[in-house]
Amino acid sequence: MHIAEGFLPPVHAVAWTAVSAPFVIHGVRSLTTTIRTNPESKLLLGAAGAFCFVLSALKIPSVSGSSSHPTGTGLGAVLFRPPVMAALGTITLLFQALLLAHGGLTTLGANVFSLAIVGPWVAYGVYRLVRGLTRALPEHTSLGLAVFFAASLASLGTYSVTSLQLALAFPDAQSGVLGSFVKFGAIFSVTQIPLAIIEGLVTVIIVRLLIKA
Amino acid sequence: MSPGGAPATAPAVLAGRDLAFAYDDADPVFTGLNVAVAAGEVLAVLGPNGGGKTTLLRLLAGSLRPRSGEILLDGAGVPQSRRGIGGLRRRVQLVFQDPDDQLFSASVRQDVSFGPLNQGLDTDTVRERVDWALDALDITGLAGQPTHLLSYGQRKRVVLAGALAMRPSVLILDEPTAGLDPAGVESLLATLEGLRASGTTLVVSTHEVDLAYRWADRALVIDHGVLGVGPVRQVLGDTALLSAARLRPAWGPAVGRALRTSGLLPDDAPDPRTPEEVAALLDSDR
Amino acid sequence: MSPGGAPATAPAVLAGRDLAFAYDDADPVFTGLNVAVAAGEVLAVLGPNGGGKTTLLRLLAGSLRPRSGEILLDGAGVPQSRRGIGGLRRRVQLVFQDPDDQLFSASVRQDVSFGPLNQGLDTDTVRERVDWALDALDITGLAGQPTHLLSYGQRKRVVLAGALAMRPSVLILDEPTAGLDPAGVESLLATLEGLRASGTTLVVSTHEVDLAYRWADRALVIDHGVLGVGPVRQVLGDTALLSAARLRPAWGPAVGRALRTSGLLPDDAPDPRTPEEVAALLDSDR
Amino acid sequence: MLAIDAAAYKSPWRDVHPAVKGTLFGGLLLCALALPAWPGAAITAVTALVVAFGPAGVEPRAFARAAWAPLLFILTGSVTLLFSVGAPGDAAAGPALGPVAWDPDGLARAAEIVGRATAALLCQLLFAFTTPLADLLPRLTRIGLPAALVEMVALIYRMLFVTLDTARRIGTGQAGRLGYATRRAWIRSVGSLGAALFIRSYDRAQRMQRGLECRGYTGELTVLVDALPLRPQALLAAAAVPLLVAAATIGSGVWL
Repeated sequence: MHIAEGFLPPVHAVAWTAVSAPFVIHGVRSLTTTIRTNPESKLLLGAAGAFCFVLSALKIPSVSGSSSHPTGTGLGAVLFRPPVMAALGTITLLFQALLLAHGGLTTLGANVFSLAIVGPWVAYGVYRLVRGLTRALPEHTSLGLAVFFAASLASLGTYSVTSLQLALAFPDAQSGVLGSFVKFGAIFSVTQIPLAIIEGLVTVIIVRLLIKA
Repeated sequence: MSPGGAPATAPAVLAGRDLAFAYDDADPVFTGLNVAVAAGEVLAVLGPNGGGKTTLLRLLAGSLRPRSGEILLDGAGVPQSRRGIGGLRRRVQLVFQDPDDQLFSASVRQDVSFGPLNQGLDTDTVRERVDWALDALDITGLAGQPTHLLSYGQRKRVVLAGALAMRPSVLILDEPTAGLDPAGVESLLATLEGLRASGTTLVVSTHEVDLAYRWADRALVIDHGVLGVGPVRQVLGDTALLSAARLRPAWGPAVGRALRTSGLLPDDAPDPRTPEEVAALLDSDR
Repeated sequence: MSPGGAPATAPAVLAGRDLAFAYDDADPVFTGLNVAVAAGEVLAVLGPNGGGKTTLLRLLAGSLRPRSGEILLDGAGVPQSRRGIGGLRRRVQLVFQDPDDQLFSASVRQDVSFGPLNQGLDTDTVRERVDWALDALDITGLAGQPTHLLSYGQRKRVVLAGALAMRPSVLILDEPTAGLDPAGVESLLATLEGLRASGTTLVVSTHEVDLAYRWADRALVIDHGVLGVGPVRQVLGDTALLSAARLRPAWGPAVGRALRTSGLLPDDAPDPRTPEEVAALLDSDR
Repeated sequence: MLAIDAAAYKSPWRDVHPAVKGTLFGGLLLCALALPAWPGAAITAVTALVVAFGPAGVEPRAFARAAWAPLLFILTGSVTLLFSVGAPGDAAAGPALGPVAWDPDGLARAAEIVGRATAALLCQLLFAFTTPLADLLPRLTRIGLPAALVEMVALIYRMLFVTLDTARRIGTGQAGRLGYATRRAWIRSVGSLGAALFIRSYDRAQRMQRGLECRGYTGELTVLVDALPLRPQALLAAAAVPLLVAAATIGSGVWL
C-alpha cells in the first residue's frame, strides 16, 4: 500500500525521510561493498532489483477483481536479507512512483519505511522465528509455514505501518492518533487482509518451486 | 486474389469476421480482416514481421480481444466474456514462438499437466492426458527433467505437449521452426504430420515460404490485412504477391518452371518441394 | 574433405589450434579442433544445434577458455592471461544471438559508447566512433530511442553497432539472421556486405545452408569436431557431408546440377544462388 | 510497455534539460504542499494542467489513465476524515473507542487534503510524463548520488523491461492454458510465474555477464552521457512559474 504524492503534510514527509535515511544509506553501503568485493554480483543485483519491481506489479486476485501484488518484500527479505532489500526496495519504490504513479516522491521516505524497511525486517524475523519453532516438523512443512507467515505478516506489518503513518498525520478530532489508526486500518483492511493471505500462499508456491529447481 | 479470405470448402471450425486490432494508441495492425480455418486443414500464415501474423494468431486463440469484429467457433460467435474466452481456449490452443514464454514449472511432467488441471479434470484423467501427450511428442524420457536444463528443441516439444494435453480441436503454432536446426525442423514436421493425420486442425505462421510450400494445404499472406489466400501452390507461386509481402520467393515454383521449360519435368507435373526431389528427378531419369 | 581445417591461402588473422572444450563435467564438445580464418574472408560456420558452433565462436572471441590448445591472433598465440584475453577482445568482437544479452543501457547512444570507452579512448574519439557505427548500421535515427521500445531486429542492429564501434579486425556473429523476417535478413546481409567490402573479416554461424551458400566465401561444418571445410560451393554441394551434419541440402547445387543436365545452364556455369537467379536464367533465354 | 514511460520519450519536452523540468514541477509541487490549500492547491492544479495539455503536449487520456489509481487512494484515504470515532466529550479522557460520528469539520479538512494531494499528484505525473528516465538517471550523479548507486539504478531500469516482457509473455501463455480461469488456478499461476521469473533473472544476469565481457566489461558500466545544454534563461523561466503561482495565491489571500 503506497501513500500517494502530496497526501502527507510536508513536516511528516520530511520526518519519515529522515527516519528511513539511515536504513537506506546502510543498505546502499552494503550493496556497494558487495559489488566491490565481488564484481560479478553487479549484474545479479541488477536482475534482482528488476525482479523485485516486476514481482510487485503482478496482478493477483482480490476482493475488487484483481490488484497489484502489494509488496513482495517478504520473498525479497528471505532471498536477499533486509539490508539489501532496503536499497533494492527504495529503488523499486522510486520506479513505481515515476513509472506507475504508485506512491510519490515526497512520500518516498514514508513508503520506504513501511515497504522496504519494516516489511523486510518483519518477514526476516518471522521467518527465523517460525523456522526455530517448527524445527521438530518435517522440513517441507517447516519451510512452508515459515515462508507463509513471513510473507503475510510482512504484508500486514506494512499495512499497519502505513495506517499508523496516516493516523499520525491526521489524528482523529475526538480520539486522537489511536482512533485515527483504527479508522485507516478498518478502511484498508477490506483489501489488505485478503491480500496478505494470498501473498503468503503465492510466496510459498514460489519458494517451493525454487527449491525444486 | 481478392482480399477477404475465400471461404474454405469444408465447414470452418474457427474463423474471424471483420477483425480489427490496435495495440494501445498505435495505428491499427489491421481492420476488416476475414479468415476461415477449415476442419482438418493445415493453414500457413505468412507475412513480414510487424505485419500482424502473431496478432492474428493471438486473436484467434482468444489471447487478445479484437477492437471490433468477432471470432467464430464452429460457426457461432464467441462472446468476449470471461466464460466465452474460456470456452474458446478449451478448443483452441496457441503455442508461442519462444518456448520459454510457456514453460514455468519445475519439471516437464508438471508443466504439461498445467492445462489439463486448469480444465478441472480429475487427476487420473490428467495423468492419462500427460502420458499421452508426452508419448505423442516422443519425450516420455524427459518427464522428470527440470525444464530449464532442456535444449531449445526439447523445450519446444514440451510446450507443444502442454498444448496437446488439453486436446484442442485447433492447434495454432507461431513460428514453430524458428531457432530449430534442420534436423529439428524435420522431426517437428513429422510430429505435426502425425497430428494432422489424427484430425487436428493446424494453423502455422512462418517466414519460410519454402517450408509452407512443402507442407501446408492453404496459405494466407497478410501484411496489415489479407494480401492473398488460397491453395499454397497458387498463392506461393505468385511472385508479385510475395514481393508485396516482402517475402522471398520459394525455390519450388521457380525451379518447377525452369524444369518444365527444359522438358525435364512434364508440363502437368507439380513443382518439386525439396532439393531432394530435384535430385531424385535426375536420378530417375537415368 | 580432411578434417582439421585446410589452411586458407591468405594469412590467418584468427585461428584455433588443437582446441578442446567441455562444459563443467559434461562430455567434451570437441577435442583437437583446428580452424583458421583468413583476413578479409567471410567464413560460415554450420552444424546442428549442440554440435559446438556457439562454443567455437566463444572460444575464438575469448569468451571461453579452451581446456587445451590455443587461439592465435595474426599467427601469434594468445596467452590465457587477463591481459592476453583483453588484447584478443580488442581485435575480435562476438555478437550473441540474443541482443538482450549484450544491451545494458536504456539509451541506444550510451550503450554503443560502452565498448569504445572500455578501450580507453578519449570522449571525442568515442563520440566519433559511435556516430560512425550508428551510421554504418543505418540506425542514426534510433540514437535517441530507449532500448526497450525497439523491435527485436532493431536491437540486433544496436548490438552490432556496439561491436563495430570497437573497430574489430574480426567480427563474429552467432546466428545473426535468427528471428529476422526475410526483409530483415536481406537488409542485414546488405549491411554485412558493406562491412566485408571495407575489409572486416566475418565469421558467421547459421543453420541456413542456402544463406551460407549465397553469401559466404568458405564454409566450416562442425558437429563435435570439424566435418568439412572449404569453399562454400564445394562443401555445401557435398550432400553426404551435409547429411552427416544433419543439415538440409541446399537448393542451389541440386538445381544447378538439374539445369546443367537439361542444358539450360552451360557445364562450367556456377550454381544459381537464389530463386530469382533461376527465373532470370529463363528470362534471358528468351 | 509502461504507458507513462512510453509517453515520456514522445514528449515534446524531451530535450529540455531535466534540471529545468525538475525546477518547474518541483517548484509547483512545493506550491501544492506549502501554500494555503485554498486557493493555492487549485491554482497549482490548474497551472499544472494548463502546462500539461498546452506546451508539454501530454495526451489527456494517457494522463487520466495514470492518475486514477492514486486519485482513488487519495479519495479513500480522505473518507476517514469525514467522521470521527469516540463519543464527544470523551476526547479529553483519552483514546476511548466510542461510536462513530460525523466530524463537523471533517468535510473541510477532507477537501483540503484532497485538493492538496491532487495538485501534488498532477505535478509528479507531469514530471514523469515529460522526463524519460534514460535521460534523467545518468545525470543523478550531478546531485551527489554515488556513481555505483546510479549505475545500479540505471541497470535495473534497463533490466526491468526485459523482466517485465518475460512476465507478460509467461502470463499470456498461462492464460491461454486457462491459468487464470479460477481463483485457485490464479494463485498457482502467479506463484509459478514468480518462481520462473526468479530463475530467468538469475540466468539473464549470467548471460549478460558473458555478453558484456566480450565488449570489454571489467566491472564498470561506464557510458558516454552527451551533455544537454542547460540555459540559464530556461531555468529562470521554469522557476518563474511556481513563483507566480505563489504570488497569486498570497495576493488573493490579501484581497479576500
